[in-house]
Amino acid sequence: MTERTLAKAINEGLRKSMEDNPKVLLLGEDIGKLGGVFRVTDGLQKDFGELRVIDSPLGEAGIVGASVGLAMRGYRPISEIQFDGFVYPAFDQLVSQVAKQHARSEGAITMTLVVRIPFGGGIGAVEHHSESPEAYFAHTAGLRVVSPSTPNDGYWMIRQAIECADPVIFLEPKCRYWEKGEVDETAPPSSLFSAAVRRTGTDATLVSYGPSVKTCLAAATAAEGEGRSLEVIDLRSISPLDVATVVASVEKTGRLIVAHEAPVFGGIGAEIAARLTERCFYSLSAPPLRVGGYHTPYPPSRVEEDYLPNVDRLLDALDRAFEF
Amino acid sequence: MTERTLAKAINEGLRKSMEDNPKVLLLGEDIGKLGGVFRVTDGLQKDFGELRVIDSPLGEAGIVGASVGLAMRGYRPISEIQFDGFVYPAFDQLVSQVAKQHARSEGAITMTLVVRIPFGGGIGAVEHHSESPEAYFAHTAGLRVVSPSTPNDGYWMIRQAIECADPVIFLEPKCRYWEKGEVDETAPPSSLFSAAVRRTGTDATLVSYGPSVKTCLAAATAAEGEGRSLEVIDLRSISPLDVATVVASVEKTGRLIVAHEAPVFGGIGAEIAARLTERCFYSLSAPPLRVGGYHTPYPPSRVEEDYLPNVDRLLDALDRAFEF
Amino acid sequence: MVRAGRGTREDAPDAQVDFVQLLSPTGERVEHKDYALEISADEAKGLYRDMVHVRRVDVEATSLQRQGQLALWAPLRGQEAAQIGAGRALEPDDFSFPGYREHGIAWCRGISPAQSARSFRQVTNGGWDPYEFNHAEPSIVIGNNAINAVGYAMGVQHDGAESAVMVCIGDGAMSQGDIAESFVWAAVFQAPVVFLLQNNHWAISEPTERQSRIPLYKRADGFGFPGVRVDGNDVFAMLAVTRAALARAREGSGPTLIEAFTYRMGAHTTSDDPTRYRILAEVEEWERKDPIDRLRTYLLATKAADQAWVESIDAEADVAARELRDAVLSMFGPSPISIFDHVYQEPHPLVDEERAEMVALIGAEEAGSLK
Amino acid sequence: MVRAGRGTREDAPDAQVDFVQLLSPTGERVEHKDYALEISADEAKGLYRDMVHVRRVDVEATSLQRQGQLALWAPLRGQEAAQIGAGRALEPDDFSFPGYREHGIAWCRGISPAQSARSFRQVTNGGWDPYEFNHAEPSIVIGNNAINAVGYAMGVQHDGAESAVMVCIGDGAMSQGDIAESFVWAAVFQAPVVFLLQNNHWAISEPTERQSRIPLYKRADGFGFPGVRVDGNDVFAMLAVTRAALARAREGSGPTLIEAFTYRMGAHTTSDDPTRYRILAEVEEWERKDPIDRLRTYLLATKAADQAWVESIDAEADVAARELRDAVLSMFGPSPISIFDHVYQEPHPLVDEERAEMVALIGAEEAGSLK
Ligand SMILES: Cc1ncc(C[n+]2csc(CCOP(=O)(O)OP(=O)(O)O)c2C)c(N)n1
Ligand SMILES: Cc1ncc(C[n+]2csc(CCOP(=O)(O)OP(=O)(O)O)c2C)c(N)n1
Ligand SMILES: [Mg+2]
Ligand SMILES: [Mg+2]
Repeated sequence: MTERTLAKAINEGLRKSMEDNPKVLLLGEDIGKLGGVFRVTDGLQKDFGELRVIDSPLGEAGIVGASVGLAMRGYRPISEIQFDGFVYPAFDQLVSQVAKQHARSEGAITMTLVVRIPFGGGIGAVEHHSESPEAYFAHTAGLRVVSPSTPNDGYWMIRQAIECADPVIFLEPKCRYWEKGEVDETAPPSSLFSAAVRRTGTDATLVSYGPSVKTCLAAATAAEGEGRSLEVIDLRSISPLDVATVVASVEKTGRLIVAHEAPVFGGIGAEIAARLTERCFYSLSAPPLRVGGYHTPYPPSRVEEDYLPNVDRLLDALDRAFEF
Repeated sequence: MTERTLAKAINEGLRKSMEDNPKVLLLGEDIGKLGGVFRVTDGLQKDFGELRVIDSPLGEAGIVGASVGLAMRGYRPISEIQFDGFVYPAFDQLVSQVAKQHARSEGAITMTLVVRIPFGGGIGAVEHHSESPEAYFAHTAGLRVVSPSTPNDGYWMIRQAIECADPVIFLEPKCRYWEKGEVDETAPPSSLFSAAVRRTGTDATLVSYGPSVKTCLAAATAAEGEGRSLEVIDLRSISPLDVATVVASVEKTGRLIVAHEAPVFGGIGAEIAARLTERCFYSLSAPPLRVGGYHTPYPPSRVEEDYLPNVDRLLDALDRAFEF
Repeated sequence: MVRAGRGTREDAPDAQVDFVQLLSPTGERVEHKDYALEISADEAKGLYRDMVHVRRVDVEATSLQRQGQLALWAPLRGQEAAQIGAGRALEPDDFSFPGYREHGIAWCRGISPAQSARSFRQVTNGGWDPYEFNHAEPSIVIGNNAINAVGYAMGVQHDGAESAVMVCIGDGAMSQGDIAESFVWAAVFQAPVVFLLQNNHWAISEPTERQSRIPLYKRADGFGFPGVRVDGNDVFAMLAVTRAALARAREGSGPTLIEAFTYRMGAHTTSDDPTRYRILAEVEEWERKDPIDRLRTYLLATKAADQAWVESIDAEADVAARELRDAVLSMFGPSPISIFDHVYQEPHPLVDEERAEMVALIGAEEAGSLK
Repeated sequence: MVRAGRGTREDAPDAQVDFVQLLSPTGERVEHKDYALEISADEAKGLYRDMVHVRRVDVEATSLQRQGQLALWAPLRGQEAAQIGAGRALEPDDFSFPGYREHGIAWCRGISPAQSARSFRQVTNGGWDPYEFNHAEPSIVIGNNAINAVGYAMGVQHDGAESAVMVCIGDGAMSQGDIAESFVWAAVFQAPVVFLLQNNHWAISEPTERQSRIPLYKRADGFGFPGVRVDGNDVFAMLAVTRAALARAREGSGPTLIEAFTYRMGAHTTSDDPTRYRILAEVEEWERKDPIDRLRTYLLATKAADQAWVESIDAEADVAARELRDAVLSMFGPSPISIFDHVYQEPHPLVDEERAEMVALIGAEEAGSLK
């Protein structure tokens, strides 16, 4: 057990996968000498060479498109999109090729690749550097979408994503890159696509993933002071969803609040709310409520605190859930 | 009042807007001499010239990106994306420029443009010609998303979309292009962003838009035979949603079924279900149910009937809603 | 605003500058300083046979579509030499990426016309196992597989394999951003890839001038690799130039853009009506440069073949056409339930749940029976 | 696989082929056959003043960022001549589209350094009214505004207006598909647009060789319009070439690509650490070609200016820097509630609902107060 930052944990997970499997290649902008703008690939080019850690031309369609070809040739390309807001030029490659090749080829081709994307806000960045595009990917059948919230998950989930035969969109909560936690290198905490109950409680369930998990835990602590016991679930996988874990919790608590940074309207919170309502209709004491970004472009970061789900907004939703 | 196909009605709406406003320009692939692959722009280049009906180079990022520049210069570009599956190369332009310029410029720039997209399946087409990408757009703040389901709406909604100061994604249900209906040219049926109750009923509410409205009406007729009275709502606007109209209906019926062709998982049906659960929690006799595409790429069209929401699937959902 | 479409006189079909031709429209062998071709009578006859077959099969597929047996067909008529010349230049180890019109190249890769027809019958969105034939499924989204091809070529390079990759693009595709990115990557990494651009003069209803003011093969220069324009109706020239480009790729000298200057004689697809946008005279002009006619003239003139052989090839092609017809008519769609089979390779709870839903709804039997 | 980065010797900074220079690194006037420039002493002094100002302000902004007053800054040091030369070539009616580093061009358009700093302080994602200055907001998504610029230029053309459009791109941007599409459209429609490519040798940590094996200005040829490489550290050459390109655009002769061959002397942004990827010797070599030094040498040598004047300009620039500092320190963010103001131009029920939610949550006063 060693304490590491999330960024470093992912770096070590990448390193381990590269050591284990020579077919693993990294590609992306500035991932070589610079080690990526967040240093997640720091040192990897030095140790694995320019043939396995490839500074790519500046073009995301190219990065993902070349990954598709490399995967077809039997490689396991792990690409980095420098920031969330720069993944959109690759959208056609993701939707039309990455997500569909396996089905199109009646199973002959596997799109064994990972697209790493630092995502989310809260770092005081300029425009296009704080986006949460997960709903776009989750709605796209053929993709898998995961997000670690702790260093231990960062280390293991990247390794599991690389091992997964299907394409994985790997969303790294950039505002948590520098937070530290224990990494247990002996065994993975669980399968890549299962949710984790981060805190048990009885009165309401908070569901989240990536950057907002910590916010939910803080809200649970605050609520405890008000005499409310909250269960906090870290989805870890956004697609597929580990619905069973959430259902079990909601059947117990009767109240559900989903939090994410992406705009609420059409966000993945809607899917969770709708699905849980269907599954837990008679257990619900209140409708599932959602806390997340507003229906606005990500705002100037001086005002991002008021845009993101924060403890106050979560507690407010909790109050509303208890008013039903 | 004249009877027209949906395709022809949209054609005439475009023509009227071009006559009324010299700033209206059309651009897209094959929209000139060919009149578009669905002939929606038939005759317009002949009558308005090559300067106003522009056959564009083959590139959707270019089509939408050039529209952005034309809009900045004060034009009202109406672009055509030839098929739904070809809009993804333009995704970055839509998300990063079209949706955000107005906010970015603190209101100085208006993105007064329309992107027309024939969408949806049911025409026995090959891959990429049957997609329903509306959830991607609806989740994108800054865009408006509408879809006509009748010729009268086709005529009026395209005109209203062109007049709207904000960018409008105009989704044309291609499987309904050749269906006929009355067009009343004297006055628009309602505002562009309001839903329409297409059939009144008391036992359950079916909500849909575009191609599935007709399917819902057929299901309502079938259900009538089984003694169930269904209300059918045509949303017309997917973003913004006319929530009030749906709420009023669900408060009356207590049951809600949402249908769309897009995959259910992460689809706009989730948003409607979640929002209505929140608004009508005590009125609901059953959880809102969703009927739509499966979590698969759009399948080979020989099997599309089983993929799309059809009357059987709607009636099955209805049965399930009555089992609660 | 729309000033395009006037000029580009260099694009006139008889311009011979930088235009590789080894067999003239009237069937005479011509020499070219950069591209020699030694070709035996048997090889030449093989090419003829290929071209006649793919044309005959193409006609059959078109008529199958007219009879409602195919959802669509994208005819290749006029482009047989471009496809057969390029296709026969490929070695078995090479890997190719086609568009939707490349039935001729598929044929060269050993894919049967029936397999080519599967996606047009919409019993699948694929058609064959790409690894069996080293030939990817077509990409219908114009241009987006070119960068996949470059990625594949980077993999070949990484393997240290001595093979090359070819990707087919059209004159319309040349305007797509993805094509440019694939050019950038191919040049920067010196990937072993050949871009086979079939300039058939039309992108549905839009003439090439709507995509470029200058000849398309020149595009490559600006990215730092060679572009060459070939008489795309001359199967010898296509074979020679493609062979050279593939050899160049295999030896590590990087990409080449080959512009096969040819013509789409038919409609864009069976859904298209070319009379709305092009004049008959143009089509007639290209009839005179027919790729099959010119090779037949050559074969007969050089006595490599006689009329009886020519007729035997037509008869063979009729058989292939009948085989296609029979195969198509007995080709069934997937079962409804099979749509869940290959969404993912690994288990996926939502897919399992929805599969079960379908079974519950329509019954296991219907869900499992072919459409 | 990664064979790039070796070659492109033509890219060596002292190659003079096809390289427009009117003022040598040592401050001597040079003639160029295609680009004459008559420039008065006052004009030259004006350019000097501009360059000194934008450099001084750039230093101030960098230090403001270091002090936590700006979220980020993208320094332009080294690129003053490229930006001021091009920026001063613009006429008021022309419209320009910048990237995030074009503070020099913004300055020429009349935008104050404080306005340029607004987005870096993140009180807005914009900065100014584009129509007031005929200068769009920067695009941070690399390359995607080039096609917007072409669309705008098509609008200019449609209006029959005699003005031109300029869009700024970088050496990295040249790899983006959107740039290629903008080249296609500009060429096909002969849009009145100038692509100002500042090749500053780096795209963050990646050298130009990672984007192209050959000089970037050659890219234009393949699309059918002229590309020209200019000494980007020579403000006279930049002025002359940009003027010529804009004039060409205005008279309907279509687009031009100008490659300003220059160097990013500083970090990519204040978040960057260039010591990780480039050697000091390279930076020092470019110091010797400093754009401001060479113009100062010229002005002093030709007696257009004396030392006292030079010092007065420095003093003026210090004032501008102080003004920037004062403005930034007193610059507040938007109110939380204002994020709902310009999502749409027309009323939108969901936005209204969420605005009300926020007010209910944090109270009207907090929601309305500046951050
Ligand atoms: C991204 C995308 N946009 C639009 C289309 C619709 N479309 C199909 S074929 C075609 C024209 C292609 O022209 P070209 O590249 O010259 O190939 P050709 O059909 O002539 O072989 C178009 C616009 C598409 N398939 N993909
Ligand atoms: C689409 C996109 N991808 C990645 C980035 C991240 N990024 C910001 S600047 C930059 C390098 C740009 O290089 P260049 O075009 O040469 O411009 P320069 O910064 O040198 O002025 C990158 C990769 C981005 N802003 N947009
Ligand atoms: Mg073509
Ligand atoms: Mg640069």
